[in-house]
Amino acid sequence: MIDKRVGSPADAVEGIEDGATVLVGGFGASGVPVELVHALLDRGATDLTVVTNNAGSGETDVAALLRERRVRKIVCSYPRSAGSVWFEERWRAGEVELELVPQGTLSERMRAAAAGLGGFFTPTGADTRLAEGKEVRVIDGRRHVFEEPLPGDVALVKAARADRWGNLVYRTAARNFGPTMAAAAALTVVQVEEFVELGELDPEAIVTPGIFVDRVVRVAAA
Amino acid sequence: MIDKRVGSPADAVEGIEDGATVLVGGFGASGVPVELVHALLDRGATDLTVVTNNAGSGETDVAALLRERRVRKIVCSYPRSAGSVWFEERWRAGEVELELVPQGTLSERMRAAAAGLGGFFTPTGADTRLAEGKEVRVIDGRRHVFEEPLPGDVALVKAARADRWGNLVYRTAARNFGPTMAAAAALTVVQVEEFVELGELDPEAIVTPGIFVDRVVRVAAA
Amino acid sequence: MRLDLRDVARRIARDIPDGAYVNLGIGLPTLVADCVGSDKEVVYHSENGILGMGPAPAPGEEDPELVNAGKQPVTLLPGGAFFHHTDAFLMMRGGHVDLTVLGAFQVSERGDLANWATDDAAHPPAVGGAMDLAVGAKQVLVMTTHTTKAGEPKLVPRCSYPLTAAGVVDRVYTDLAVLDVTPEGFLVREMVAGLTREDLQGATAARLSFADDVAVLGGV
Amino acid sequence: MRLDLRDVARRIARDIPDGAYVNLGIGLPTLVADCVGSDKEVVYHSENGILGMGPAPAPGEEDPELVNAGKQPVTLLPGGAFFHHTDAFLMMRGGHVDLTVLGAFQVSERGDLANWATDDAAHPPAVGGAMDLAVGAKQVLVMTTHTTKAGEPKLVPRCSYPLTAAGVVDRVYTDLAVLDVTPEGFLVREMVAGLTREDLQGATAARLSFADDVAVLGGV
Repeated sequence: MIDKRVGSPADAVEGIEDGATVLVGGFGASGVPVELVHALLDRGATDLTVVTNNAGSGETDVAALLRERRVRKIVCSYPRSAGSVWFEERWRAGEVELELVPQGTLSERMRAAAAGLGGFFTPTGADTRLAEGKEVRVIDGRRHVFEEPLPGDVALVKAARADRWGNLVYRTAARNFGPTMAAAAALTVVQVEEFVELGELDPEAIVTPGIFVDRVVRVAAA
Repeated sequence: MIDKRVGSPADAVEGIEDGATVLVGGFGASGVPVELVHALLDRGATDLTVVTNNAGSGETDVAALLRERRVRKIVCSYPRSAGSVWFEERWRAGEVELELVPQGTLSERMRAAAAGLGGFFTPTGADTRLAEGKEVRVIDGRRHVFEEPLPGDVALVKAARADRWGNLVYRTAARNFGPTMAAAAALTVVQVEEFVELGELDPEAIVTPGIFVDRVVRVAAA
Repeated sequence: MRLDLRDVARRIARDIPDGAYVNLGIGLPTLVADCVGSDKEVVYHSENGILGMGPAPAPGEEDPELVNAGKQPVTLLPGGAFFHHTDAFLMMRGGHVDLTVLGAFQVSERGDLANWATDDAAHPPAVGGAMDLAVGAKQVLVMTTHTTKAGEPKLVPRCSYPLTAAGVVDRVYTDLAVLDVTPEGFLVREMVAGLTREDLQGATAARLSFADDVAVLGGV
Repeated sequence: MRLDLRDVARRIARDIPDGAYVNLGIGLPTLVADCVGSDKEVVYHSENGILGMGPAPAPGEEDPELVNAGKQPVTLLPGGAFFHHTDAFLMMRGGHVDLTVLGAFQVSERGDLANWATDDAAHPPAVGGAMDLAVGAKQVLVMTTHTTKAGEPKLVPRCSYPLTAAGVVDRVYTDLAVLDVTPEGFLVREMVAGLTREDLQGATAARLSFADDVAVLGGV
C-alpha cells in the first residue's frame, strides 16, 4: 500500500544530507514551503546548494538558512528584494556563491533534468554576461546558448491538498515552481494544508501526479 | 473583445494553405479531431506534412488525407496499426515520405518549438538507426542525440470544452498530444463538444490556456 | 514640455490592440494597464503563472499567494488561468506573449536593451525574467524617461550597461518622443509639442532620423 | 518443461515491489498486471497520459477515449490522473517510472534490446514509445520466449535486429529461465526443472554464467 504521508516536517526532511542540492519552491512570499525549510534548518543540514527564485527575505525560510550559514551556493534569478538582508550580507562577505540564471532558463533547466534531457539551446541570455563561458550556437540565424539540466537531490514544495499517493493540487499563483521542482529532484517533499481521501482529487485537475512525490506532510494554513 | 468561436469546421480551417505542416492530435482513435481533418480534406489543401502519432486507420481522418493523396510527408512514431491500409499503400508506392520519430522525442520536439528552444539532447534513440545522421554528444558518460524543434503551421486538436477566450479542458486520455500541439503551432484550431461561458472553467483546472488557441468550433459528440 | 509618465503610459495603451496577450514589466510599465480603455479586452500575463490577471484587490481582500511579478497582490478575471512557472515562461520565451512593455536603463540604435544591471558593486545582480521576456515576446516596447535624472541620454549608439538582450526592441516611448527601432536606427514617429528636432537630438546620444509625418505626442 | 507465458507473467509479478510505478509494454507484458497480488498497490502508467490505470471495463462501459498504449479500453482507479503526452513521456524518459516490462526480438549479453523492427520490407517501420521506455525507465525487465517459434535463440552475443537501446536491460524472464544482465553477460538465476545447464546453453546464443544458487523456475 502506498502512503506518502508523514507525521511532521521533521520526518519529512529526514535523511537530507549536508552538501545536498535543495530546490525550494516559491516566488517572493508566494508558495514558499516555510515550515519545511525551517525543519531543514532544525535538522542542521549545511553546505547546501539552494536553487530558488529569490534569496529569502526577513528572518524566515531561505533567509534563515543564510543567516545560519547553511548555504554554500545559491542558484537563482532574483536575489535582491526588499528584505533580502541576509543574502546581501553573506554575498558581500564572500560567504555565499551566487549563480545568477534568467528565470525562464532556471525553470527550463530544472524541467530538462526532470525530463531526462542532456541540455538545450535557448536564445535567452545570448550576448549577455550571463552566457559568458557557455557554448553558443547559431540556429536559424539566431544565437543560442547551451544550458545544462539542473537536478535537485531534494525538492521542498508547498501545495494545497494531497492524497496518500502524493497527488497534488495547488492554490492560485502559489503553484509557481512547485510542479517543475517536484519532478526535478531525487527526493520530493511537499507540505500541504489538507489531506484528502484517495479519489477525491479530480483526475482531470491533478497538477502534480504522485509519481513525482515522495513525502507529504500537513501544515496548518497560516 | 475576444471571441475565438467560429461557426463551422470549414470556418475553422479557413486559410490553411497547400504545403502546410499540420499537427494532428490523437493517439489511435482517442482524441482525434476527426471533423477538423475532414474539413481540411474538403478545403482541398494538399502537399501537406502531417505530424501525428499514428497514420490513420480505415477511411477517416488522416487515412482519408492519405487516400486522397494530400500528404507529402508523415512525421510520426507508429504508422502501422490494424487498419492503416492507406498509409501502407501510399508508403509502399513511394508516394508518401515517412519520418519515424520515437514517440517521446516527437512530443518533446514539438514542446521545444512551443518553448522557443533551439533543440535538445536526449539519450532516446542513441545507437539506433533513428539517430543516423544526427549529432551525438556524450553527456555525463551517456550518449545523447541532438533533436531539433518541430513547429507546426497549424495544429488541429480535439478538446472537451472551451470558452470564448479559447481556454480548454479535455476528457480523460483524449488529452494526449493536444496541449503540446496547441502550443507548438502558429495557428491552433480546436474542436470541442461544448462551449461554456467565460469564468465557468475552473482556473486551477484549465489545461490549455487560451493564449495557445486561435479558433474553437463546436462539434456534437459522436 | 516633458510628458508626465502617466501620459506616456496612456500613449502606450493606445498601441495595445484589442485581444492582445500582454506582459507588463515590473515598475513603470505597470502604469499601462490602468490606461487601457474598457473598449478593449486585453489579457495580462504574469511570469509566476497567471493569465487574465486583474487589478489590485480591495483592501482586506488580498490573497498573499496571488501576486504579480512585482509581488503585489492582484486578482484573477473570469477566463483567467493558473499554470506552473515553466509553462509561464514557455509562453514568454516561445513567442506566445504578443507584447511586452519594459523599462530600460539604455536602448541602443540596434534595439539592444539594457535594463537589468548597472554594475553597482554594492548590491548583488538580479535578472528575474527580463532576458526571457525581451528575447521571447513578439513585440518589445520600452517605456522610459528620455534621459536619466542626471540628464544623461538613455538612447545610445551602443549600450554601456550590461545587455539584457541584443536587437530586440521594436519601439521606445519616452517623455519626449515615440521612436521606432529600424535597420537604420531610431526613427522618430512622434514628439512633444514645443520641442525642436535639434532639442530632441541633443537629449539623445544615438543619431535620430525623423519620419516624414512626425506627429505631436501629447497628454491625452 | 517450458513455462506457460502466464507463468512467466506470474514470475515477473513477484518481482514488482509494492508501491511501484510500472509501465507494461504492448502485447505479452500486459499479462503481468493480472498476476500482481492484491496485497500490493502498483500504479500503472500509460504513455498516452494515464497514471493509476485500472483493468478493462465491463462490456458496454467502454470509453473510446480512455485506452492504454495498445489502444484497448481501460479504466482509471481512484488516485489516478490524466496528463498530456509530453508529461507522460517526461515520466518515462526522466527516470520516474520505476520499472517497465518489455517484449523482445533479441537481447544481447550487454543488455542491448531489439524489440521494434525486424526489417520486414513489406511493412513500414514503427517505434512508438519503445525507445523512450527502454532508455528512461529505472529498471528494464524483458519478458520473452527463450527462442523464436523457429527455435532461434533470442539471447545473443550481439543483436542482429535494429537496436531499440543499448545496454539497458536489467533482467530477462523467459519460458526457460530468469537471467540477469551483468557486466560479465547473462547470469542465470533460475531455470525450469528438468532442464540441464547444457540444454539451456544450447537454446542460447550468448554464453551463460550460472549463479551459485540457481533456483527452480516453476509455475506458481
